[in-house]
Amino acid sequence: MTTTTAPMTSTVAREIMYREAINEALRQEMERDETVIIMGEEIAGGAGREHLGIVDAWGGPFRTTVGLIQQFGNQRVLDTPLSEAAFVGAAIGAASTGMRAVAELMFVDFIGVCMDQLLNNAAKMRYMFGGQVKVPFVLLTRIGAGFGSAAQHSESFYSIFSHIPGLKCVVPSDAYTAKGLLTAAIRDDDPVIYFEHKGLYGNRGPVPEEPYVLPIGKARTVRPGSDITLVGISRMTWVCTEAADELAKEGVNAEVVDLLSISPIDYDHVIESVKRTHRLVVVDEDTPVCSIASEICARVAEEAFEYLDAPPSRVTAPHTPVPYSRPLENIYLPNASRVINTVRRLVNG
Amino acid sequence: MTTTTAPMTSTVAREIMYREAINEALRQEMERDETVIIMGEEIAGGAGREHLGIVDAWGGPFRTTVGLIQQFGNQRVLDTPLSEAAFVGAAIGAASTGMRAVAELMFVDFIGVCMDQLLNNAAKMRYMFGGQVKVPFVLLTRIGAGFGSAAQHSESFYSIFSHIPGLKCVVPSDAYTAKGLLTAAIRDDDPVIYFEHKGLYGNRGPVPEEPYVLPIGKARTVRPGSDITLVGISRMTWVCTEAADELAKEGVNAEVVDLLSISPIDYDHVIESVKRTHRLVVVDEDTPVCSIASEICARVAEEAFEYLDAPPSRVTAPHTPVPYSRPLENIYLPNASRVINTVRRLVNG
Amino acid sequence: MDLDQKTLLNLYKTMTTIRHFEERGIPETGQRQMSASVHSSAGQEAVPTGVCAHLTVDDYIGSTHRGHGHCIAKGVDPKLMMAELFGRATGTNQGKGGSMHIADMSKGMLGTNGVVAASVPLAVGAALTSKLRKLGRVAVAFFGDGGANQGVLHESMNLASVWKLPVIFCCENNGYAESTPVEYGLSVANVADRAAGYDMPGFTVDGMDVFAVYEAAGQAVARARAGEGPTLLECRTYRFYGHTVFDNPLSYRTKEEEDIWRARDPLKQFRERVVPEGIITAEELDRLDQEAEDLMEEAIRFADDSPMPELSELYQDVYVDYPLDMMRRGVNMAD
Amino acid sequence: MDLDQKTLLNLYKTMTTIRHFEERGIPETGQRQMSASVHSSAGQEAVPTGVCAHLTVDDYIGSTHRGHGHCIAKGVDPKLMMAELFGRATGTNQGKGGSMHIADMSKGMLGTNGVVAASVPLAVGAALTSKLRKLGRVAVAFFGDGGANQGVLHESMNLASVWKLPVIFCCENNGYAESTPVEYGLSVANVADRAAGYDMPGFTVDGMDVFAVYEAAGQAVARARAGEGPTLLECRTYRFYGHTVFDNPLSYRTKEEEDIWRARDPLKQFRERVVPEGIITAEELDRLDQEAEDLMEEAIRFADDSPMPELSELYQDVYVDYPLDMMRRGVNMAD
Ligand SMILES: Cc1ncc(C[n+]2csc(CCOP(=O)(O)OP(=O)(O)O)c2C)c(N)n1
Ligand SMILES: Cc1ncc(C[n+]2csc(CCOP(=O)(O)OP(=O)(O)O)c2C)c(N)n1
Ligand SMILES: [Mg+2]
Ligand SMILES: [Mg+2]
Repeated sequence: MTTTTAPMTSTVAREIMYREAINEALRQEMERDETVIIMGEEIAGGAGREHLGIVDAWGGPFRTTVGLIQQFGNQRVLDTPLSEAAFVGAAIGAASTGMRAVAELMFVDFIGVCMDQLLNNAAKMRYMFGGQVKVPFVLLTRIGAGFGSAAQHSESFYSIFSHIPGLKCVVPSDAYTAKGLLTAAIRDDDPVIYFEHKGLYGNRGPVPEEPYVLPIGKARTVRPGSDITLVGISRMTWVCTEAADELAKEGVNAEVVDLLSISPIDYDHVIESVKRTHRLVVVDEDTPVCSIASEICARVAEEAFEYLDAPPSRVTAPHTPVPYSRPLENIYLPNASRVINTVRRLVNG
Repeated sequence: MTTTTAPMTSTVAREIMYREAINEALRQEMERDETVIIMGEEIAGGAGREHLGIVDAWGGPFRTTVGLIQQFGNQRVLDTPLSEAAFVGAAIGAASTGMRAVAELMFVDFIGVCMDQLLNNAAKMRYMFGGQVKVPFVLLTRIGAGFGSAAQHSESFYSIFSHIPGLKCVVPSDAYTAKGLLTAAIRDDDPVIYFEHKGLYGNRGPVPEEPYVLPIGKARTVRPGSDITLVGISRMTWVCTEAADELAKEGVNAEVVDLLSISPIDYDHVIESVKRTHRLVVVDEDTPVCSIASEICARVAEEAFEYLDAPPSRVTAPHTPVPYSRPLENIYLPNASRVINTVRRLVNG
Repeated sequence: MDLDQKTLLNLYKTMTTIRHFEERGIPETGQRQMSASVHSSAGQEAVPTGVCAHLTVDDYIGSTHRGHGHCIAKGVDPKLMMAELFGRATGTNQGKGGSMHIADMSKGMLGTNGVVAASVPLAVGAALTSKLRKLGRVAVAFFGDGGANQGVLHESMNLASVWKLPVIFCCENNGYAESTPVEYGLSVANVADRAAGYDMPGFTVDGMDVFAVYEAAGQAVARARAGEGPTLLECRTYRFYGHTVFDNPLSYRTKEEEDIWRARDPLKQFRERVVPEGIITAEELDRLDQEAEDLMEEAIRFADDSPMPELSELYQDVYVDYPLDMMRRGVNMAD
Repeated sequence: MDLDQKTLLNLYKTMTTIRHFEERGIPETGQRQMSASVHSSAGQEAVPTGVCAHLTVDDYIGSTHRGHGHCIAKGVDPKLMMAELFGRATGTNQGKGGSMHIADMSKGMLGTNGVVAASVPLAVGAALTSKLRKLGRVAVAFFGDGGANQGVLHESMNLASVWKLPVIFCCENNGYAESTPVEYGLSVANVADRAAGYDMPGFTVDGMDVFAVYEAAGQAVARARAGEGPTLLECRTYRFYGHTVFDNPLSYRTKEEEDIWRARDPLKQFRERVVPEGIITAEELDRLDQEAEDLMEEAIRFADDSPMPELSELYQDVYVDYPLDMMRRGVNMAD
């Protein structure tokens, strides 16, 4: 990556994985502030089996919360019954009475069982109550297809949360942004939905050891360019850079913007880029209708109309559920060749 | 209204209200097909009090289902406990085993308590099951601000449903379309979300007595024009015509398209209009981010880029919850003057 | 009766304040805000009164769409509530919430709530805060007989029991969810019968009798404070008016039934208990009624004299911090 | 034992088929589809077997993420299931659903389901269809001990009781929700203890003993068919392997515990019941085992020989009817 909006500290030697960066941010914030608590299904695992020497069966299905219970105990690291509406609601209630509460929804696909608590309580309490309350609540959840897990365990779906006034939403794309945005989310006084991508957990990258905050609402340019702006979201950022590498061979110099935050969206950053490149493709793993991709294309068309040399365009998943069979799932996912084809059409067309 | 995509029968003398049109469509479809059932909270009212002579306390809070229980009995017109997840899920289960099941969610704001059933069952079953099943399920629900009902009883929110692959969504704007689209929705073999607007229940208009179907996925032009295309959704269609009347006095000839269906969206119709008028404003009562308004602006920018003489633009609610106090709610709602200002800006350059 | 004079007077004062708020404030609100979203709790006063009498200002409650009584019993100022109902900037919520969202965090009042049973897990979360931070506070989650059939209640009762949280689940069973009789919607005789399924005590008490509510709530609150976990307390009560101001309750219930319950008016019953026994004089109670009446006149004046919110309030407090430009999208192009 | 030979043989045949499907099919699937989303029900065979033995092909079941056993017991062809797990066009769902969505509407199998307890109201809806259309069918809603704490289950039990629907709520309590022990997540001793809260009978039976399950399920099904309403049937069972193929169960349970339950293997117990009494010979059971083994080889061959779905299938059956152009938005610009 080339530039970031937040300064990287100079002492970055250490590389860790995305999943470890998440864990580190949680750990450091819990060390720093004793009002930070975390709850969810399986976040420690084996709950109530301390007497058998079991205190942390796996630390979350993706090991993002491993070890927290050993360090902070089962009063701050709370395994829950399989009851998302109750514990998400309880986390919101705790957040509005003095805690900084983090809750985990195992997969974003399950959001429908606890949506009301987010939509009608977390997102609206401050407003409805006339500013009386802060809701420093973070929902950690997981997105992403490509794992042979079919229609109910592969969604992205974040556009729905961006739509909801009162929520903030971030989509970290690597270990560095994972840590910095989670730190920011926990310290934020508004409810934040934090989308982890299943396909990124194993990715390694340089991450400062000390805590740091990446501001919510700031995009970053991960590859400068002059011919077209590719906006990536979460894992799609790397699909964009892959496409950009390929396009460079053809003499097309693509700029890649990593959105990082989808509520608020850093339009200053995106529009500044488009005003230079005159072309836009948004690459979004979510389905297309009323998506972040449509949102960005619409706003760029509204605000940078005079600068556009080609239609603002989208590469997204199709308007279908996620199929199980691997060959179908492969063509479901947006990929570099699809981005390249779109760019060629816009640049040559 | 000037043209419609579905022919209006010649014998339209009778005028009825939007709410009556809904009731009539339900009644006629239940007469026509004995597999049609309807369930929800309060749709008859006073449930279980037949022995006291109470069989229909009010026929729904907005009287849209009044009288159905008298005609079809309490086996086909089912009042439910206050349990949306269960009865919406049960309606989907009934629909997938041979019924045509209609369920009512009293206000769209409550969707979060039963979202999972729509998202993971209704929308995906057919696909996940490899086409084995049809889900002729209709969810009736209500949208719209302007009634002093604050943040949890005033949402529009339909963009979220348009986003979801596997659902169809319709937004009738008057009595005529209310009946035709509900008839279509009930006869449709896919799940359809039918959005009633609280502000339209009392509107009267000509409605044929016999059953008729307005095809889902077809928009209509309610006012032809040549200078700009205004796309309205539900009640916003009439905000557009109000603005168009005013604009006409200034010599601006606005075409008003009533979207009627937001999944699928009739892009042929919208794009054909924009190709003639070269300008677009979408007027949407939902909040702006990842909205139908963004979707349409994005797609028009993608497909009719060369035809556009001005940025495709949106007039929507702000990205805020709905405030209670009347003066605030008044400025929350999109209105004709906001549309007019936007049009002026676009037309004058 | 082993309650002291002061407690008794407070109980009555709370009840009559609620009654007067409902009977005076709701029609006045109707004239000004013209909204159906206002629900009277007249008839049900004994429940919030008997329960909240055991709470301090630091304890928490979560409430429902029918929450004026909960607010008043928890100590929220009726003047500020009236201003809220009138949509004024001086309201508890600066006029932005209205009847269904009245909150006063300074009083541990976590909000009335427009979604049935939706505030229940919030109260559970507040109880969690209390437990983790060792604050010694309890939380009461009020909900209705209709709310008893919502999934989130079930989950919340299980969770509170698993975590042994200091919560009282207080069901105001007023016989109806809108027009749906509880005998239809509830598959079991009493809501409290479900307590056993969560390994917590369950009681059904006469919710028209403030003494019965007071006593049962006292046990539940004591249990919660002692760290012994949650209780499910069902109070059988009745709303004297319609679901909102708009419906005619006689379309789903009978005059005879209404008369029976009206005869059990909790304020009247209170009088009949304390006056003949000479514990409190009728005059004293009359004085409290008069005070409540005066307070409502004052509240209405206060509210009417208060300004409407500034229009810029539309964009305030959506977030603590967010770009105004993004909130005004869809609006600012047009202004 | 008052079961006839044929019934007995069928019970065993179902159990051994399930066991072989899990033990053979899951590793093979892992090699091909490389997905964590496959859950073995080995150890739990007695539950679907004992329950579904009372059902006809027209009855309905709703199932869970751990649903292979339910499918096989309800008569779904293991060959087609294997093809589904391998993602083949010949699968029950044409390869588009996989293990967590296997459905066979022709067998009344309303789908395994990846969202915990989400299929419960579907089964309630199927029971409603049966009741309204007077089909005489019953529906079984399978769910786990984890699922017992989901709100939708509570709502569904209440609804089924209110409407007196022919549903059996069958909880497979295998002691764990992923790694979370039931004693932690469930606030009450038995899931069946919650039945009283919905005015329905509740039973807890030994889910490792197919005869115990068979008997209790028989009563529940009879009650449902007689129009007397729902029953909650909890079967205490155990899964022999991890939650999915990826976890190590010894990170949350002990070897001793596993051994105790392994010793209660439902297939083994069945043998120990029927062979010594001379009701069925060991050879006959061996033959059924062998048949199941052969069937799995055949199923794997069938699946491997089957084609993958056509790529155009991506857009098929999202809807009965929808413009392709809208579904291909975000894709077709690029192709
Ligand atoms: C989840 C949800 N569903 C439906 C409604 C509409 N609604 C508002 S109040 C009400 C009845 C509530 O009954 P109950 O819980 O008994 O409270 P009561 O009105 O009797 O005080 C209903 C159905 C709602 N607000 N929320
Ligand atoms: C609503 C929801 N929350 C969480 C999950 C993730 N998850 C899948 S299976 C499972 C445990 C289920 O436990 P149980 O109901 O006992 O079934 P078992 O796996 O033991 O068969 C969890 C938490 C899910 N699929 N759905
Ligand atoms: Mg009630
Ligand atoms: Mg289990």
